[in-house]
Amino acid sequence: MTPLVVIKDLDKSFPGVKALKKARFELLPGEVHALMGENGAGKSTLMKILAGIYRKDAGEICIEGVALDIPSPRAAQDLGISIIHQELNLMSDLTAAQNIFIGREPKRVGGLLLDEEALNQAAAEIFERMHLKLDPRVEVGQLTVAKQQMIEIAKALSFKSRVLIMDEPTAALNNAEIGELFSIIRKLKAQGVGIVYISHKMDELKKISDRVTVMRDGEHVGTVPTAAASVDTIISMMVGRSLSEGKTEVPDLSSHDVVLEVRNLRRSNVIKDVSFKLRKGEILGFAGLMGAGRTEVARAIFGADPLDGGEILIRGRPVTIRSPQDAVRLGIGYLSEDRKRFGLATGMDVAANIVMPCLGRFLSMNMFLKKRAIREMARSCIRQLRIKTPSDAQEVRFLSGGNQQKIVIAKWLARDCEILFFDEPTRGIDVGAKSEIYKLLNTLAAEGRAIVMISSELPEILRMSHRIAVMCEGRLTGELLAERATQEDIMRLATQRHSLTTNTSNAAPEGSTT
Amino acid sequence: QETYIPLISKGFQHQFWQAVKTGAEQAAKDYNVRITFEGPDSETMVDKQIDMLSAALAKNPKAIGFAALDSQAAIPLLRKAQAAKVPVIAFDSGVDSDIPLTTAATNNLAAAALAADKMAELIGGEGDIALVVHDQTSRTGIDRRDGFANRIKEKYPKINIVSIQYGSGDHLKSTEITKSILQANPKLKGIFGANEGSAIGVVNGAREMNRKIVIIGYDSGKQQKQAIQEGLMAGAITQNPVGIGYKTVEAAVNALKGEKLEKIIDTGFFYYDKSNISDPKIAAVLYD
Amino acid sequence: MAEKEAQTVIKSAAFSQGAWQKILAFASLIALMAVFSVASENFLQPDNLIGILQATAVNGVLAVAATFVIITGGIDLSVGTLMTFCAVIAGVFLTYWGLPMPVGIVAAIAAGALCGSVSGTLIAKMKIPPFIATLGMMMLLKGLALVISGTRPIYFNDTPSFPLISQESLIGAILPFLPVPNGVLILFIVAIASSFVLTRTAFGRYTFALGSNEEAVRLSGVNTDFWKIIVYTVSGGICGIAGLIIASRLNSAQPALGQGYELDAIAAVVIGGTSLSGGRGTILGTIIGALIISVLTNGLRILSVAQEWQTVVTGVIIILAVYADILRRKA
Amino acid sequence: MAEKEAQTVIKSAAFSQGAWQKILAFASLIALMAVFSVASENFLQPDNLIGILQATAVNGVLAVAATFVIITGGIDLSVGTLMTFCAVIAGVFLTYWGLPMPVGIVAAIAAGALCGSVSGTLIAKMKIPPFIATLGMMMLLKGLALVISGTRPIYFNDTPSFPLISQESLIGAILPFLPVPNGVLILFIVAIASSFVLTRTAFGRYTFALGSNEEAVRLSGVNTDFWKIIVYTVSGGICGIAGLIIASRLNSAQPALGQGYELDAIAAVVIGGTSLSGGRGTILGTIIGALIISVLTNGLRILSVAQEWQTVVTGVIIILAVYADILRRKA
Ligand SMILES: Nc1ncnc2c1ncn2[C@@H]1O[C@H](COP(=O)(O)OP(=O)(O)OP(=O)(O)O)[C@@H](O)[C@H]1O
Ligand SMILES: Nc1ncnc2c1ncn2[C@@H]1O[C@H](COP(=O)(O)OP(=O)(O)OP(=O)(O)O)[C@@H](O)[C@H]1O
Ligand SMILES: [Mg+2]
Ligand SMILES: [Mg+2]
Repeated sequence: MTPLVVIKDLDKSFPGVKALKKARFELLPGEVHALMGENGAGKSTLMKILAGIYRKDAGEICIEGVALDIPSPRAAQDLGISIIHQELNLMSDLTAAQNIFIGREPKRVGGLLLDEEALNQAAAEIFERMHLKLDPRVEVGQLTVAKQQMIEIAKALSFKSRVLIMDEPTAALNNAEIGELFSIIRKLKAQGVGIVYISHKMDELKKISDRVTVMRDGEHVGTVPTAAASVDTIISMMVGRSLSEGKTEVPDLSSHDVVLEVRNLRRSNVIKDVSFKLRKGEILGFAGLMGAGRTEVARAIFGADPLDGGEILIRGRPVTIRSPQDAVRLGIGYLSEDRKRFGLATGMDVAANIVMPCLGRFLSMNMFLKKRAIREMARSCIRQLRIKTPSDAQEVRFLSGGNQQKIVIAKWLARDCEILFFDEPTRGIDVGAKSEIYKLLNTLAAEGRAIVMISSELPEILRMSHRIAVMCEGRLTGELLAERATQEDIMRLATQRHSLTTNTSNAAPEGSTT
Repeated sequence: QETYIPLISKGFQHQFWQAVKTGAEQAAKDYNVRITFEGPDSETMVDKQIDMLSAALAKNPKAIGFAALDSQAAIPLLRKAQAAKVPVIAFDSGVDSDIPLTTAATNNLAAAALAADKMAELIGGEGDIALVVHDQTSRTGIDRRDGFANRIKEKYPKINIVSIQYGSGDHLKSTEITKSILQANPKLKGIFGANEGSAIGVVNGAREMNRKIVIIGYDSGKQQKQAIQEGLMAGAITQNPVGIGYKTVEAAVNALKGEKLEKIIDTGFFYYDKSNISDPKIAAVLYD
Repeated sequence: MAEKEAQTVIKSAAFSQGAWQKILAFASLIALMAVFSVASENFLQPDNLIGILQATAVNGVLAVAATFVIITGGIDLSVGTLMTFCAVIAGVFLTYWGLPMPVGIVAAIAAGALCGSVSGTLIAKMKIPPFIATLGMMMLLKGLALVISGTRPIYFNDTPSFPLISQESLIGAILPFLPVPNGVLILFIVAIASSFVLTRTAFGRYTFALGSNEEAVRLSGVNTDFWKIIVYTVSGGICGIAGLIIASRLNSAQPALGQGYELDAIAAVVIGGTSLSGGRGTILGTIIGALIISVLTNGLRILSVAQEWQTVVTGVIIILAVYADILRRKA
Repeated sequence: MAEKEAQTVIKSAAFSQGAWQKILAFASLIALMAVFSVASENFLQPDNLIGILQATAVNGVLAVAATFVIITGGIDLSVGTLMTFCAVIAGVFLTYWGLPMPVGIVAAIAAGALCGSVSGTLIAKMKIPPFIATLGMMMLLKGLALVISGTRPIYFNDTPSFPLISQESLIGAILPFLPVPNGVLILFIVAIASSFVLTRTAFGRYTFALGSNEEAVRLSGVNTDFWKIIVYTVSGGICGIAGLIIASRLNSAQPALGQGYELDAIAAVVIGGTSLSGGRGTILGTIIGALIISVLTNGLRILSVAQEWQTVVTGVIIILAVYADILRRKA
């Protein structure tokens, strides 16, 4: 069988960074080939070259045995290569259907006018195939990241390509949607489509991939059949060492003070009467399906959105929080789930982003920047979180997705808050760094900080939390003690509603342990 | 070596200034000197004109012609010219200073007063009239407005100026202004348009509104002449722009020869209407 | 800029289909008209209303041209002088060369489109920021209009049917009680056609897409450079139409006119709710914006407000009108 | 706009620290000066060079003011008329009320800052798009300048030391061979101070951050509304300084002047490489941009190029200068 794609000795440099060094890759028809590696290993870069977005510096790309050049996204499309980007790449003012078919709109009246009806129809059909309940006419800018991600997937599917590249397609999805995606992938596979699958979720590997290629620092480390390799082998290929994992010890917190209490929080119909308590030194996991309202609760407490009603008490005293500024002053930090929109000033450098919430600490005479201190702070964060960047003066948008996420975390570490909301903190982060972050969360909690961790990854919730709150459709549907909770318990509480995909109930419990 | 005399005027694109330029070029040919002619886009740009004057001085001119937008603002540079022994000839309107050797200008106040007299005569000494002026703050704008308005106030108590509006000499804007004035004042008897663009605007506006009023214009140009011939415009004041340009260069040349100059060269103005528009004396000072 | 508008937009979008919304969009305009009607009996005269429409014709057409460009997230400073340039071209063809009127009309529009395509090429291919590319074009065309015309107005006296373009009234000939001048008719035709093109054709789709996220469009395999050039070309062609309207209205091509018109045009677009950061906008909004400016100018003149106060009041009311619109969308 | 610049920027970033880069940034300016020096011996005369600097003073200061706002992703159309308004205020204090000169100076700058803070409040609190808020302010201030001054220039003849501000030469008094007028000195002081503030203070940091991603900054607990108002306030205060320079240069406050100046100021900023979409920019670039405009204007005048051709050539060269800069960054 001729491989669909053979990549040999590919080199690619960016100013100050050698992103790919003699990288190799091979994709067979009807194969799901996982591409693994730490953040910044060069996975996205390799795939962007294959998709005609970047030009290679040196090396060879063969498509079905023919060596050729892929100068533009259009050329890649013509070769039957399509890609789901790691970062969302949508036109937020256009509708879902318009986004999917941009450049390939169905026409009528001899190609003069757009056939909007056919367009929506075609999009609806794809959504149908994905079991996705979404109006094709809804404007994309109003959707949550998860739904936008589903649109990206729908768009890639609409091409009916021979090679489908998926760069972390599930980072924003929950188990139900992931299950749905996997069944689509299996169908495509049966049709002989070659799929490149990039992910940091190790459990997905075993479930979907046939072979795994591991990259490190832009180089090819090895390619192994998934069935023959254990997750630990793959991890040690990725990070060059093995990781020890263990469940968090749940300390006895009953004697600790309640630092944050929320009573009857309400905001239109996305937050309905939410109350909870958070103790000093506690990690409270917030579980729920996509759109359950966890983000909304965190944003509301943080003062990012106005509240319709409810009380917030900090250390027993009622407070009013009208803006994020008030919240930060009261010692609350919020790490947003959408780093590009809400987390980072991507045009600014690493150091500037890290010290943004705590700039006041780095001023002399309340005015002048202490540049040296800022740089030191940034460097210590870079070291602590192993952020892969040429320097603290690199603009954030040139970093790989996972490293951008680490910057957002570094921001709030530098700020040193009493109460921290982490909204999907490990989204897009590699296994090595993930375990660093878990350690970090534990340390923070041990130091007496109170943490709310919102996550759609059940294993992560189960592993990290001391206590788990589950939300559904804007309501808190239950609280579980972490020691005794199981994925099934959480899902039961979380699915007292309709999910984004129609067959939630059977796809949901498909979660696994890593 | 050639004799170079830059002229810095108040404007450039308007036909009036183009006519001044024509006159200056004519004189340049007659006296075998080289001239350049420049002016800012609008009569409010005092500082831009100063920059032009400054650049002109840097070119080591033999003499300079200058139509000041604001004479005070230019004094430091004029002093510099004086120190460099470059004779300065003022044109179009005076410079409040004794540096210019002479001034070749129209008396705009008197000219506008003549327009007022004609207006009064044509509307029978009573009724409502209005003014469409090109500029609220420039010297020519102020002089023509005040020359007209003061004469009406002094001599014609029964005439009432109901509106004075400013249209930057922009034909279209002046047209719209005229239409709103006519709309607001159904009994209006006449409008004075204080420069070419304003006057054409008034003619256009009255025509579009289909109103018969007495229109008195200022300066000439093909459309104004045509409007007078067709009876849409009663008449207009003309200065002698070609003469202004010519006299300015001539005065500069004479100054360089060391001749003594009169303090004022009055280039004159005339009222023209259908009856005398073809009169050679008038035709000579009109431009297309 | 995009970020801070997100909030408002989210809420507005929910209603955006409603007819109610469409009527409310006129609210500021109607409120203004109501005030002026009460303040002066001369305001609501049919003659005056037609006058207002006629005063909107040129700025309205220019604003429509600017809308295309602004939706792509660009800006066009050259609309005013391009209009003049096209008028001069018409003058050269008709008066200097004595060619028949249709030729002059085609020449003016073609000249506009050609200049637009030059701007578009500078922006798309040479990556010159739209502000600079169109600023350069603005100056270039301002100079060329003077050079070509010989710094003299060109009159259309030899083309007796030329005033037809904007002054006569085709509608009035059919419906005598509605003597809407042809210039206004052209404005509405241009507006309706543009609105149709923007919402119904691939070209319109790409116009919005470019302003929304150009990179994403490019990554989808669309030839963004090509479409951007087309957008500026169309915008230039529409400026050519504006050139014909103003030339016909003044029965002459005035080469010195035009600078400053770009600000009025852009203002109309922005008052009409189109965001300068691109991606959203409507022709209806632009026309309302242009009408707001005309009504305001006309009303204040009718009231014989002193000119210096006219600008003060205009400034304040423009801010208030936009604020009212923001509140309306929030509500 | 941001997206399409990414490519260029990626490549530039690597060098951006180099001193080499800083010199190259002047390349277009130096090339222009070289051409003019060869073409006319009058160009490189000390007097003329000082004339060029003096012609840059007002536009340069306004461009610095505009740079602050543009870095936040906003735009300020009111810089020109605000400058005039401040000049008039100085005139009222000094000439009409006969107060001592320092009072007049403080009043002018304070008036500028106050007006700036009004624009800032409209934009930050009432969420009015910067284009509209400052367009409104531009008209408002244009009218008010006329109203307050009584539509007449106000002369400073009773304040004999007033011309000192921009005409005399402090440097010349110390170094007689370098008679740089004080106006130019002020420009450089304002530029250096602004550059310092932008790169070394929290205020500067927030200015860039606002333009880069306002929402992310807000969610970092920064009071973005407050800082935005401060940005416009500072920008307004700087316009006040420009008002003093021009008033001193003309020895009068000309109430009708100012409109159209905003375009020159914004052009200088953009030629200097600051992006209208915000988040990046330098004062050095702005000053180079302003100098390019002045050198071009002056050089063409010195060469006695016909005025209509001057605008043509200016348009073309501005495009070329920016294109050269784009190529340089790519290389
Ligand atoms: N446009 C760019 N400019 C400069 N450097 C870049 C650019 N794109 C990527 N890089 C650098 O190249 C390296 C590889 O990045 P890439 O995005 O391919 O990583 P990745 O393996 O996809 O990581 P992640 O898992 O975090 O997505 C990183 O060091 C990154 O900082
Ligand atoms: N920007 C937005 N515009 C409109 N609706 C929104 C927006 N953000 C969230 N919503 C809606 O609010 C509800 C709660 O969403 P939220 O993001 O808080 O959920 P979540 O539990 O955090 O889920 P996720 O896993 O997607 O982060 C959902 O119905 C969602 O569609
Ligand atoms: Mg990646
Ligand atoms: Mg969420």
